[in-house]
Amino acid sequence: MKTFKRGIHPAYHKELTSGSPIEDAVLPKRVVVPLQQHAGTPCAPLVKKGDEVREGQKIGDADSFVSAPVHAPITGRVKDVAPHIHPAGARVLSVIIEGDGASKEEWKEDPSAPDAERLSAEEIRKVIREAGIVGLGGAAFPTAVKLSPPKDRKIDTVILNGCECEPYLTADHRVMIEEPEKVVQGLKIIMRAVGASAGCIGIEDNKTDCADSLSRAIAKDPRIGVILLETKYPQGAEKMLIKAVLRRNVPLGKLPLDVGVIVNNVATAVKIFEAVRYKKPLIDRVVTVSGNGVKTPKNLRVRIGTAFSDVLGQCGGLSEEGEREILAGGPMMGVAQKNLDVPVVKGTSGITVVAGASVKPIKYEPCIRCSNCVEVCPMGLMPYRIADMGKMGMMDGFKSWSALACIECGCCSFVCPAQRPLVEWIRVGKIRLRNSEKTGSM
Amino acid sequence: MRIILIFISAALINNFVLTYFLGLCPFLGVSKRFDTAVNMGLATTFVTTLTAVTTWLIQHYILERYNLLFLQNVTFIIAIAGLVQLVEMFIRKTSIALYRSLGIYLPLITTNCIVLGLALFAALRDYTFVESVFFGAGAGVGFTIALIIMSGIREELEFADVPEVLKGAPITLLMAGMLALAFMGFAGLLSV
Amino acid sequence: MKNSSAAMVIVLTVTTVVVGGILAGFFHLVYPRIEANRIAEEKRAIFAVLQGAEKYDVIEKEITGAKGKKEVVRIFKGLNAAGETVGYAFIAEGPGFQGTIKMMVGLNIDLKKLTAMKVLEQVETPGLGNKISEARFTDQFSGLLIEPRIEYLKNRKPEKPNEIQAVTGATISSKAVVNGLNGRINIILGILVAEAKPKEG
Amino acid sequence: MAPSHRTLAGEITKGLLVENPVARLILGICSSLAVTNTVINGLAMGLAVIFVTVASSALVSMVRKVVPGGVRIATYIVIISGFVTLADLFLRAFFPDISKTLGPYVPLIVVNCIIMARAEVFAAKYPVVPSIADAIGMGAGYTWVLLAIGAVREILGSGTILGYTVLSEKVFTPWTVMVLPPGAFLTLGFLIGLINYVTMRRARKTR
Amino acid sequence: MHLLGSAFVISILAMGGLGFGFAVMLAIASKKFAVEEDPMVEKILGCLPGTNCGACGYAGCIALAEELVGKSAPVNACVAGGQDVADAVASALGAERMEAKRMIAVVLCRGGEAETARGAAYRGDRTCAAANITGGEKNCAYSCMGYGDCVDACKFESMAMNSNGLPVVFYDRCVGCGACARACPRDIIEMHPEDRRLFVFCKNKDRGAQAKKDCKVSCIACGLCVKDCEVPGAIELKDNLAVINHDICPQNDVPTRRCPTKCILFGEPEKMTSEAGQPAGLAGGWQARASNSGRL
Amino acid sequence: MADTVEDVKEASGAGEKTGIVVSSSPHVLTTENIPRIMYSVVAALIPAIGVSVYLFGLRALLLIAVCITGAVGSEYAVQRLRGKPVKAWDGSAAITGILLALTLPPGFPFFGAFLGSVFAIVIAKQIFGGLGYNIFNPALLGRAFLQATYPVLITTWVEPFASAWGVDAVSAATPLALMKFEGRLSPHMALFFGNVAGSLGETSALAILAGGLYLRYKGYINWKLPLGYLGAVAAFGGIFYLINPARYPDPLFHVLSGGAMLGAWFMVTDMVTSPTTPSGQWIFAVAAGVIAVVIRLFGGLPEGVMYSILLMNAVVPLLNRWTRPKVFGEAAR
Repeated sequence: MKTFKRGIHPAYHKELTSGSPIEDAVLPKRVVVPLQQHAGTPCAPLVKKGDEVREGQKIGDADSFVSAPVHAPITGRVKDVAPHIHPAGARVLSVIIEGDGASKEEWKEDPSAPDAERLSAEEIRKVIREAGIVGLGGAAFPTAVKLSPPKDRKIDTVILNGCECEPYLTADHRVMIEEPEKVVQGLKIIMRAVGASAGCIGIEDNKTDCADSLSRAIAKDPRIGVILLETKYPQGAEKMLIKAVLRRNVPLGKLPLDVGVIVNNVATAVKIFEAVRYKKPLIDRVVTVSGNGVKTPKNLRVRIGTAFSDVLGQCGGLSEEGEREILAGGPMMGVAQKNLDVPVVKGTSGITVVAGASVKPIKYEPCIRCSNCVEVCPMGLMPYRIADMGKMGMMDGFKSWSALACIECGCCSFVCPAQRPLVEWIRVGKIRLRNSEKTGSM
Repeated sequence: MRIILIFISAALINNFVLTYFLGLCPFLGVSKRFDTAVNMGLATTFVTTLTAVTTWLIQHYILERYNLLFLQNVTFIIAIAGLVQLVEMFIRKTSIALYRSLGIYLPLITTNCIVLGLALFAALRDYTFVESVFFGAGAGVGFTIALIIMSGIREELEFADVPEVLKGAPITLLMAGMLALAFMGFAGLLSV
Repeated sequence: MKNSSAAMVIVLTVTTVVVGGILAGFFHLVYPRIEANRIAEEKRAIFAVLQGAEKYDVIEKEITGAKGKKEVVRIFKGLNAAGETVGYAFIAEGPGFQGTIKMMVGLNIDLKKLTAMKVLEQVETPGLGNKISEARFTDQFSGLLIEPRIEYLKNRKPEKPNEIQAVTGATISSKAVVNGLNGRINIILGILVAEAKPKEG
Repeated sequence: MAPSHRTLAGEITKGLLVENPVARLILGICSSLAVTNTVINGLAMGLAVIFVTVASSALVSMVRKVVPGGVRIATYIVIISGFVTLADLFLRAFFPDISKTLGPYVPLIVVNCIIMARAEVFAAKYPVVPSIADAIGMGAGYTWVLLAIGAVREILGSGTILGYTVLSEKVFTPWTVMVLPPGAFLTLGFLIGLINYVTMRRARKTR
Repeated sequence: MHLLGSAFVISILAMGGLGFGFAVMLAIASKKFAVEEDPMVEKILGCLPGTNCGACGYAGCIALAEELVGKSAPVNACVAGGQDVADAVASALGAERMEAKRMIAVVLCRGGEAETARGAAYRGDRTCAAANITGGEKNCAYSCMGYGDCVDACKFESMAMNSNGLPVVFYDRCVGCGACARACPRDIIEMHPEDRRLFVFCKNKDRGAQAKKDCKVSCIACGLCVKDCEVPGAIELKDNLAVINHDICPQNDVPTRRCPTKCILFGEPEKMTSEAGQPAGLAGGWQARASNSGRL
Repeated sequence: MADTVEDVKEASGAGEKTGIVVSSSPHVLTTENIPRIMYSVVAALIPAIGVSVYLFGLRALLLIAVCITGAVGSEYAVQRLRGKPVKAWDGSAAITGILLALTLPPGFPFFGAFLGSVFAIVIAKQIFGGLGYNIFNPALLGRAFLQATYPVLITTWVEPFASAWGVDAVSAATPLALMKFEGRLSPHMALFFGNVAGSLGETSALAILAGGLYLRYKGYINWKLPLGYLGAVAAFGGIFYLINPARYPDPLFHVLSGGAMLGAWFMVTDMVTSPTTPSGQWIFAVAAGVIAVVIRLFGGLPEGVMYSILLMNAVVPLLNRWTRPKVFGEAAR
């Protein structure tokens, strides 16, 4: 079976939600929409305190190319435009909207929308940008930008990422089962936008049911195929996926498009389809709420801006007393939250609550050079060494041992028998390196 | 065959640093960084080889011929000092960065006991010219090996939790002691 | 002036000339003593292995070694007060554990047995190999039969007159001594026999 | 850097601990390890080094102004090796036994970094009297470290001190390792560690 | 006697010949490989402290020495060295003496363990650099995290953590190298000329209500200090935070008097020394009002 | 700079009310931990200990106990003295003690064994900051120290079953010494089951193999290391056997005799002192195997396993540096 080199097999716990159909979450009365939910330039607010907004109305945009606008997820009144905590940890200028919890738009096939087959690549990109679509896998890179490869790069293949290799998360899994046509249509639109002749959907072999539903949706389109991959973390990382599916190596410091590939998440493909066919901007997304600390794990379709506490409340709340970590995303790469007021943003693929004995221990031990981290690092690094260098500020070594290639997938920390926070130190090192290069001395 | 054995013996089995206590000052001083160690080792090897050549000529064509063996020490050291200074000037001209990184240790090659030691040993053991050259090169390579191994270990030790009072020279000496224990395994392997 | 080439040449040359002169002077002043020390030491060693000797003659013979190298072998013929030969002494060497082992060996007059053996120089492992210098080991060589060759035993008491017991745990050093002796004895015997022949003939 | 506010006594005593050549400046390590398997060897070596250091420092200081930079090291080393040869010949003539045990390490005094370093760092810059003071201090500092290492190694390695048995074989099996190279390295390593400990504690107290 | 004489002559000839030979070789080599090297760099390097602290903005003391010799750096460029080094460099270079302006580090946060709300326990490496990735334990996203990276970075032992988990600076030892400021991932530590007296000890840009919830001593942007300050423009509100314009600020304690959270403070750094110990509550000796003022 | 792990205080009261914990990703970890690994190694050594007691009597057990006491005790003492958290019970010091004991002759005096284990822990390990930082395998360095310190005592062997207390037995020669100095080969079956003279742990290849395979099964041994080592010993020894079967022993003899088995399964595989890179591990193991055979056949000592591993320990930092895996997507270096 196809896969990439190294990597790990964590306990996936997908069974908690893989059988739960996507439910529509209760319409929130209050949403907090950060004006930066994507990689790139933050948006400037287009509304001010007291304005009335309609669901789907654009409320923030930026002139910059690498950016994506944001839209009002609910109909209501702008209560404030103020800094608010963001799941990534920073304070971000946000539009706070209060509604009645009932008024709702209907988004369906728009007869006036032109057939995707007739749209030009440029037009598709424009629709995508206006809909504020970003990568829903977690990195939240503006999709319109991703679909604008430089002229000299020929894109031959579009890969849809259906791996969802993070433990607990099943949002993509459910999307692929419940909306396979939208996924496939979305893929076709992407292929058209970048002029690719082939498309494939990479799925790990613990989701064979998705493969079936998608194959049916593809309906013998010779350009598109479903590729089954060996279940392994971090298969969903772009470079690993490209390696697994196409056996191509993305050179260090280069992008997938340098090897003629574009990778998009399956959920992103659905949003692209909806943007083109329904004229629906990105105002909601499917979020897996799971983990051993959640009473009733679910897959919910949640409006962007809904507070974590609100979402968790619809899943029966937190189950266990004692220690727990509430994560935006999955346990491997998710971000720990200390404040449940944080809103769901476009990149929030899941809310995972790790509790009880699964929470990390307090102490870590010295490295015993067991080499487990070296054996699992998908990037072929020596994590124990670069982590030490990052921690101790040995920037020359940090750089020359290729620490900047680290994708922070967390495999090394996961397997460390000494419980060393390796990824944390590598991050520290990267920050230090950035600072030292800024000031020019160390 | 014999010259190869002489080379291996000088480089590994009877390593000058670890079995004869020679060349310890630069061994302790320049083994901190791997890159410096390599450069220092190569410079030293160059000097040891040249020294073997020069001192063999002095020994056979001046000292033995005119019965001046009591001047062995003085004449050898003049030759060595001259050679080292030549190398120093050359390095300074060609690579100022290398010159700076080797710092005060470059002139110290003169006082690197290995250089004089090998000249004396070669004279004592009555090596032929070719044997002398290989002996000199072997001594230099042996020094380089010890230096590189030590620098590797010392860079590794930067991550270790060495007690404050033992940092620097003490831990390096202790390391050298442990290395010497390990090198005892080679004892009796070759004696040329 | 200070850094001119001429100054460099002059200063260094003058220094070397002066140093050379002084050393030459001093050397010639103390040379007799150094030489006397050397001879006294040689004498001590010879008399130690040849009992009854009070003076000695030196037999020098140039031989060609295994590798075609020329070498001068020195044999010390020990004479008693009456001028009679009491035995022959010679220096044997063997590659030991770490360096060369140098021994003074005495051979009795009928060239069949050793009179004694004394280790002159060795750098064997202290506490182990260096026990070859101790009397417990060297005493075994007094009266040791050298025919057909000297043998060493490990951990066993010797039974034959040409056997010695190796130092416990220092087989290599003991072996070096024995091999060094055997090799040298052959050469010495060859020379002495050749020396003796013309007289007989 | 000016020598004016330094005293002669200061020049001598600094070599004992604060700037001890072996323990603090890490110079002259080779011989401090090679000849210290007994106390007496260390003493002989120490005295020889004191003689050479003092004599060469004095001479170097005298000629410092006429030696051009290009042949500086060569000239100094010729001077040093001259004195070493004198010492060697002297030992061979009058103390043949000591000369034999010290073996090749007497000629190697030439390359004892202490002497060269003092000539370069001190004698080449200062007048004769401070240079001699400095040399005495450095030589003495070197000698006491040698004696200390020699004592430890002789007691543990052979159970004797200055040749007299202090630890009988009955109660103590000598540690052969102490007279071997590893023992020398370990002893000096710990000795320097100890000196560091003492100086660090002193520094902490004064603050 | 003849033998002695001849050996004597041979010795001298041999030695002299060797000496002469090598001297000639070296002489030629020194011409051929001659390198122009400025002895001045070594000399200047001798004047500098040699700690390679980097406060001057150059990569270590050698780099600065080269710049100084090249006249591309001012003689008082060495921040850590202070006036002594500046004078030494000036005299070595034969340049004019320049005033070395001493800089000091000011820790602009008072939110210690006692003052701040903490919403979570932190698991991971106990350094600010690492904790800042997850935001640490304190709810305030701008506050000192209290793991002491600044203290570790200080090469002059002029900082310590106090019992309230905040760093304090001993101004008798601070040389103004700025290492602590560079080490602080939240830019709480700033370098200021030593004659400044008045600082806002808060960096929180949240709205007042939120800021107050997170920390008892945060700036809530009430504007009282702005009103009290007699020089217009000396204190302004910017992003929910009072900001002092030190160039025109009168450097007195008037604006501190009505501050409800005591986040604007006045002090005399020269009196905050290591001798004075490590005060627990306040930010290392800074006062909410002048000591001779009777009212709060 | 020191590893700050020792300074980690218990988590402060923060977050106790909410129970919320924050940390950097990843947020789930393996359940593996160091004491578990260490005690598994101890468990794997039990067969070898058992055989040694069966062969050499209770004195073997006492010798092992002395070494464990010396190792764990000095680890405890140093950690207390340095004011570091005491981790003497994590099993690593116990392993050092047992391994050291297994390399000693059965009649070795207790004070020497104690001294060796103190050296192993204090100098070979704690000086560098303890577990994880040592360059050399502590047990082996302790043994090398004893070899240099008590050269006679450590080469005084006894025959198995000679006496329950082992001391007054007649001294015997190990299979390797017999091979080297007298040219006699011991039968393979005796080597395999351990009915030969030698150190406690170098007699029975079977018992060690059992322990090693158990560790392999648990995943605590990287298979490259024992395989590379034993393979190199057999192959390199085999070359000489092919050249001159009369003079040199066969490969199987090399593998089964002396400390090859113990070294291959418990010392080459020491995590701390072996390389971390896959190709580095191959080089390390194979080179050590070659050195062991070279010393056995040509060196002054009959056994080369200990020194072969120590010598390669010294170059591990260099191997790690030179054999870094190829970074994904990086052009060949």
